[in-house]
Amino acid sequence: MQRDLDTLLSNSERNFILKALKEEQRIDGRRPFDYRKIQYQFPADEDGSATVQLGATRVMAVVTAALEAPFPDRPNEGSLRFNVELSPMASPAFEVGRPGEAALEAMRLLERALRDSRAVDLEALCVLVGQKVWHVRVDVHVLDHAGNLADAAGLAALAALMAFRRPEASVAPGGGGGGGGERGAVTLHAPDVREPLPLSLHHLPLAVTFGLFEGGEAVVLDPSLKEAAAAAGMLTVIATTHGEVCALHKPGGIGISLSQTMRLVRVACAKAAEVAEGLRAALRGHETARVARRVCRRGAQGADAGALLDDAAGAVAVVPGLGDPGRAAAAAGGAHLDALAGSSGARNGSGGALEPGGMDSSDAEEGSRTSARPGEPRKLPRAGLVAAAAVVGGARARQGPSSLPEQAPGDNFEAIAAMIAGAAQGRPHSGDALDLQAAVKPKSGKRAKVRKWQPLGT
Amino acid sequence: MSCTELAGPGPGSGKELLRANGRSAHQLRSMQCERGPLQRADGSARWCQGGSVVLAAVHGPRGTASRKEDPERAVVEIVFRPRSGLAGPAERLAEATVRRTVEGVLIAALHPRTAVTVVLQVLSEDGGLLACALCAASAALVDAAVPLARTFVAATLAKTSEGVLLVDPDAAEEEAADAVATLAFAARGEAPGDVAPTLADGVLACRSAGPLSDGDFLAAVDLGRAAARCVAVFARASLEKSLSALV
Amino acid sequence: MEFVSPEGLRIDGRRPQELRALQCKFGVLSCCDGSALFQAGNTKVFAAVYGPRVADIRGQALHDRALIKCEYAHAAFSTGAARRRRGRSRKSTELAALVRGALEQTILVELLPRAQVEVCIQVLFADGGVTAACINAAMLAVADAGIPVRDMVAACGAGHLEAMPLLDLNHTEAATGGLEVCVALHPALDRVVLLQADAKASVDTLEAVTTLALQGCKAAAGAMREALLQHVRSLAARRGAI
Amino acid sequence: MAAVVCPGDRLHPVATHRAGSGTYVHQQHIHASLVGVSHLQPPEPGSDDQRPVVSVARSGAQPVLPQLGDLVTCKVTKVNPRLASADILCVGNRPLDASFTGIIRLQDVRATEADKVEIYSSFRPGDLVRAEVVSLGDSRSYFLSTARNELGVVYAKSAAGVQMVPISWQEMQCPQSKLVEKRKVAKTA
Amino acid sequence: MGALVQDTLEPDAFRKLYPDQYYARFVAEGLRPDGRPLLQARPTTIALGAVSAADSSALVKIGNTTVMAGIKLEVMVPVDERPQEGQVAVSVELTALCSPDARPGRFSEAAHCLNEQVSTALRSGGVVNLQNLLIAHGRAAWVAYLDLYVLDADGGLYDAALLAALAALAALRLPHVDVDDEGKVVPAGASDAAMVLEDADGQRLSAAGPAGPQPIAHLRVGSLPTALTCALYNGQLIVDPDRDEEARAHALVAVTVDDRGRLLGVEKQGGRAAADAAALQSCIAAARVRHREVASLLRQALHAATVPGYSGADS
Repeated sequence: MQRDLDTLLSNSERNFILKALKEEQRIDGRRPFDYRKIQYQFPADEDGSATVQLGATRVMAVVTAALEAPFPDRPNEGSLRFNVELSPMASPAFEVGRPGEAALEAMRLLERALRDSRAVDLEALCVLVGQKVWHVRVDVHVLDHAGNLADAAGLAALAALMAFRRPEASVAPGGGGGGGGERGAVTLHAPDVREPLPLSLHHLPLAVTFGLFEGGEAVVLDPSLKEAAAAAGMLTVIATTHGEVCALHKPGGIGISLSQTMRLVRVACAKAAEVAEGLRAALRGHETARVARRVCRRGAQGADAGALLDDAAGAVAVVPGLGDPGRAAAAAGGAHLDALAGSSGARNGSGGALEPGGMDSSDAEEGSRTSARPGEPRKLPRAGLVAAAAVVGGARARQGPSSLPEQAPGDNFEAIAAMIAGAAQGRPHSGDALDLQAAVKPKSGKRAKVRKWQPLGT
Repeated sequence: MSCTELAGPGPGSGKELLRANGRSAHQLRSMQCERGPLQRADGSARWCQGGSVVLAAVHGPRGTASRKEDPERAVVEIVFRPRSGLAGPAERLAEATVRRTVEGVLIAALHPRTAVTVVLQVLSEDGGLLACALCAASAALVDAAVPLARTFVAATLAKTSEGVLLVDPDAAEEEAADAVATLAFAARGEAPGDVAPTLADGVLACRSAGPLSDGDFLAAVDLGRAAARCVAVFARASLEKSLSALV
Repeated sequence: MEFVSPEGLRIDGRRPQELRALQCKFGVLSCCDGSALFQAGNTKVFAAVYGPRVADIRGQALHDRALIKCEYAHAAFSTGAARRRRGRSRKSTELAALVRGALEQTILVELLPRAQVEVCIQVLFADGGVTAACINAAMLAVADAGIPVRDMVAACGAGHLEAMPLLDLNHTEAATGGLEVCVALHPALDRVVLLQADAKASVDTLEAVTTLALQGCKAAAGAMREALLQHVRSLAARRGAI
Repeated sequence: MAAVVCPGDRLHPVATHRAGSGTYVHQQHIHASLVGVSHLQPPEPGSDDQRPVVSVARSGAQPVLPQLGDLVTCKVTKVNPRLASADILCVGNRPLDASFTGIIRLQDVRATEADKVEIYSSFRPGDLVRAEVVSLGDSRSYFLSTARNELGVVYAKSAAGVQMVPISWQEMQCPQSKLVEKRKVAKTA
Repeated sequence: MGALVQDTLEPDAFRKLYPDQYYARFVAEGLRPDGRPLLQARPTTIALGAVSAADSSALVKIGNTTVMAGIKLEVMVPVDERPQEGQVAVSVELTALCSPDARPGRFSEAAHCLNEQVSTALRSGGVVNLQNLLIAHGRAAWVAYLDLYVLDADGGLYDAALLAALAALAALRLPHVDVDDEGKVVPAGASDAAMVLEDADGQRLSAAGPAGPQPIAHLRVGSLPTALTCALYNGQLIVDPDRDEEARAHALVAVTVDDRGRLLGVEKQGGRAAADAAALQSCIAAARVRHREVASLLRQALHAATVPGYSGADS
């Protein structure tokens, strides 16, 4: 049946995996103690979400926080909750509905790694004792399941918690309001007023999973789906970067000797440090991009908003068939969509209108990568942060159709998007609208997510 | 048409109505479509509409539990998962809307007793989520090579308190709007090699919430159709690009 | 609080041994095989019957008799008390089991091997005597569905307040926590199908209250029988069978 | 003589009457088990038992059940290499209230060259089939047969969703796409 | 009579075997199997106060479709962000009675959808001004738990559910209460010894009960949104389809309008047929006609229940 899909393996495949392993070979070309390639993605414009790709396994974690009353038994602590959903998106073997055994196991593992090991300082989440604390929730979405969910989910959750920023909250002195309301007045500061705060993490626990074969003698790190199906058992070690072990998890399967276990724990500690280093580097890249954006936003605020308005008004895309032709023509350089949607030569026609001026395609390419994966460690573009941000915006705006052929295989269609959105040469197109938003109307520049945190009790 | 007046100063005035995010009233946000990002699914697509991003995965047509199957056609199952938290009534209504829309274009009689499952995962939300989910579902169904009579595209409109119709609103605009409407249209090329798909005359799916006058609503349908046409052109171009790698 | 006035009247104006006004309606729902609405005073209960049909889950089917299933739910606003959370509580599971027990003894289950009869009960307003009302509503729906039964089953409650047996307690009377019994009876066969008593009481009291409840059952059975016959007559007249 | 009765009502002693449908016997008496109208039928003239039969009929008509030898119309729900399953919808021209499943086994599809029959080229899910009840089958389904000229598929839709027209005793054609599909076609008068 | 029974069997068999053709033939004649013309809605009744345990209740029947709405009022502390507002919490349940597929316990997709649709219509129509539910700024407000039970599901559930919700809200009466020094809610004008609305067990004394506070205020509803579901079938518009017709329809369009002529929602959840502007306009026109019928029914019902309730857009 379909539901056995993930664990189904033919005998010859199993034998092949085992035989290759005897020669220290794995079917995807790795050595026994190699991780698959780990990639991190942090969305540029939000705090608290991370996508981790471990080979083809892809997991997204989203951190959200709400300021509410604490649990009565722990009045001076916030809380940390994990929710893992194995939706059919990741694998046809997963079913909709209540979390199954696998999801519960993954959830429990995250709790052991990040909450029970006291990795996150919950007392620091207290704003007003007994009244208001931060309840932090981590939703882990498995998007693609190609083996070793435990490590990928742990890494995604950790990355999201490290990238998470919460608005600063301050308590008004005096505390007592009117009448019987003894609730203190808690003020939340918008992110553009006070820098949002990161969570304080005492250590970085990482899950390292081994697949065990042949009575525990043969071992692979980071087993793929097929290896997991062939394995006789699994062992997950949760280790910190300082060589401490937070938890061991061995769900069933064959038993292994103590000496082998200790050997694997040592390997796990070394690997955890290695992986954490990559994670830190990715976060540094994300942090730089974040600062660059903030500086850009501040800079734009200082600039003449009126001028920007005029500039932006120069080019607009008009939805065809509704606006009158005169107005569309007035849109300087804007791709008129009637032309685009016209029967023949559509791309050539509009391409002419959008021919980029003065920027070669390699620059545009870099711009596109920057925008696509801000989380990747990368060199800072050009001098100064303000300039850097401007270049990013400019490059993105300028990629016309001419940069299409060089684009990464991710099928990033921003160029066509720009064409449709009607972005013109040299002006920021709507992809940057979020930055511009702050410039044009500073008060409404908050993101939707942020708007949930409104000042309380003021 | 009335909506031209509604959209702000007339053509001669030289000043366009500008939104807080620098767009004009009839301007869509930038779109991205990544086809086949997932390995396990039979088909998948990631659709970005400005700040809203939805990942869609399609499984099937494949066998399903016998209580769900239909002896004469393939059944459609939709799973809509929010970015954080658990699925509630809003998500279930979105599931129903996407399901009926997919049922409208799927050639279901070809695969009796099977199910086509579409899983939609919100990666990031900033307005126009239903339209984004519909587009992602459409792209993923195409990627999965499920037999479809047509594809479909969708667009979102918002009517501001000043009575202006905005195309493709972001979350802040949706929040402030009097009414929001999502419209989906079936699309297909009318001739081989057609770059610009033709949209069907009628509305395939529609959901409006908030007070509107009849005129506003019909104007919104027209405007939504025009906006959806832009989306269809983009979807087609993105599809051709992804297929060109195969040829 | 005084439950029986010196004139011998209860708070809702009844005499101690008086039933509330009963009302029975049939065929109130369209998509089931039989349905009924039973009202005793304010207490209002819908029942629907699906079946007999092949058991949903083959493994549950019994080879020598029909499987009786019972679902019970009450509206969140059904009682005078604060709004209760929905969902199956222990009490509603217990009620469903009581109704199922009464029906299993009533329906000629051995005539319908491998089949399933499902009874769904929805309480809209619970003003005392809910168990009895559920059983009566279920009986009427079963009869409406044309499922063969041994006999009618009619249920009625009675209680003991202020040293006096009272028939068919309403919510206010029942909330005192005194003795309350619920009896279900096959009137033609004269067999007690169900007897349930809460709170402790002397044997004499129990006997007095139970006897009163039995009389209530017979009265209720009469009313239900009359309503059923009336229903059949009107149906038959419409079809021209009589 | 007709009277409206309620379940449990004592009708007649067993000594003088026989229990028919809608009744049961308890302690030497016939009781009604249904709400409905009771009827007395005179005994069959030649039989040994000369007691009249008392029965209670529900107000509605008696349910229709498929009997051996009945011609039924059914809708195919499932096919596999050995048999086709179908829901029986009508017996003769009377519709059934409840749904009954029937199966057409490979050997019952047609009378001639029964060993060359393939289920897949005889029926598809959704087809309406006229068939004969050949056996009450097992506890789950009736056994049906289409092994006669006038039995077989009477209505089928093509992939395009259009009703197909029979073009031979084993082929039907879609009038829209002109595609020919194989069926065990019923010969209509 | 017997002959007639015999005659009706043929069409029954036809209906069973060829349900699509059976229906198409009717529609082609401008009629429907239940005898209605295409543009006629089913008979509708509204009964208020069916359940006196609720603070307000309404039983709505549209043909066979039956929906029961009940409102229970409770006192809450307003949330920090909205200190001047109460709440209306809608929940919808498809009871086990309503159709053979419905199962109790878990919320079905249909129940969730209805919940969202009704909440959206009430919100976007501005039916309840939440500030009217305030008792004391930042300290106490009413929360109206609006529970909808679908007792019989025979098509047009949204229309019936919205009507039941609206009728219950329009008939809702709020007890006059004060907040005493300790922050407890007491009946207005009651002496200190008067019973508190919430006692220690959370048992609330019914506002309408004999011991409850006497003065009451009606919750005036801001508008009267009603909905009409139309089916598109072979290019024809079919008003208020029942369950069987809904299953057969090529597409369904639900239009919500209110008494000020505003269009509060148009919902078409996909389907095989597309709706062009003309079809949408006919649906809207049909919804307006239906609104007049239903609104007058509702006013009659409210009047009969001596509820001044809704008195026009100016309130």
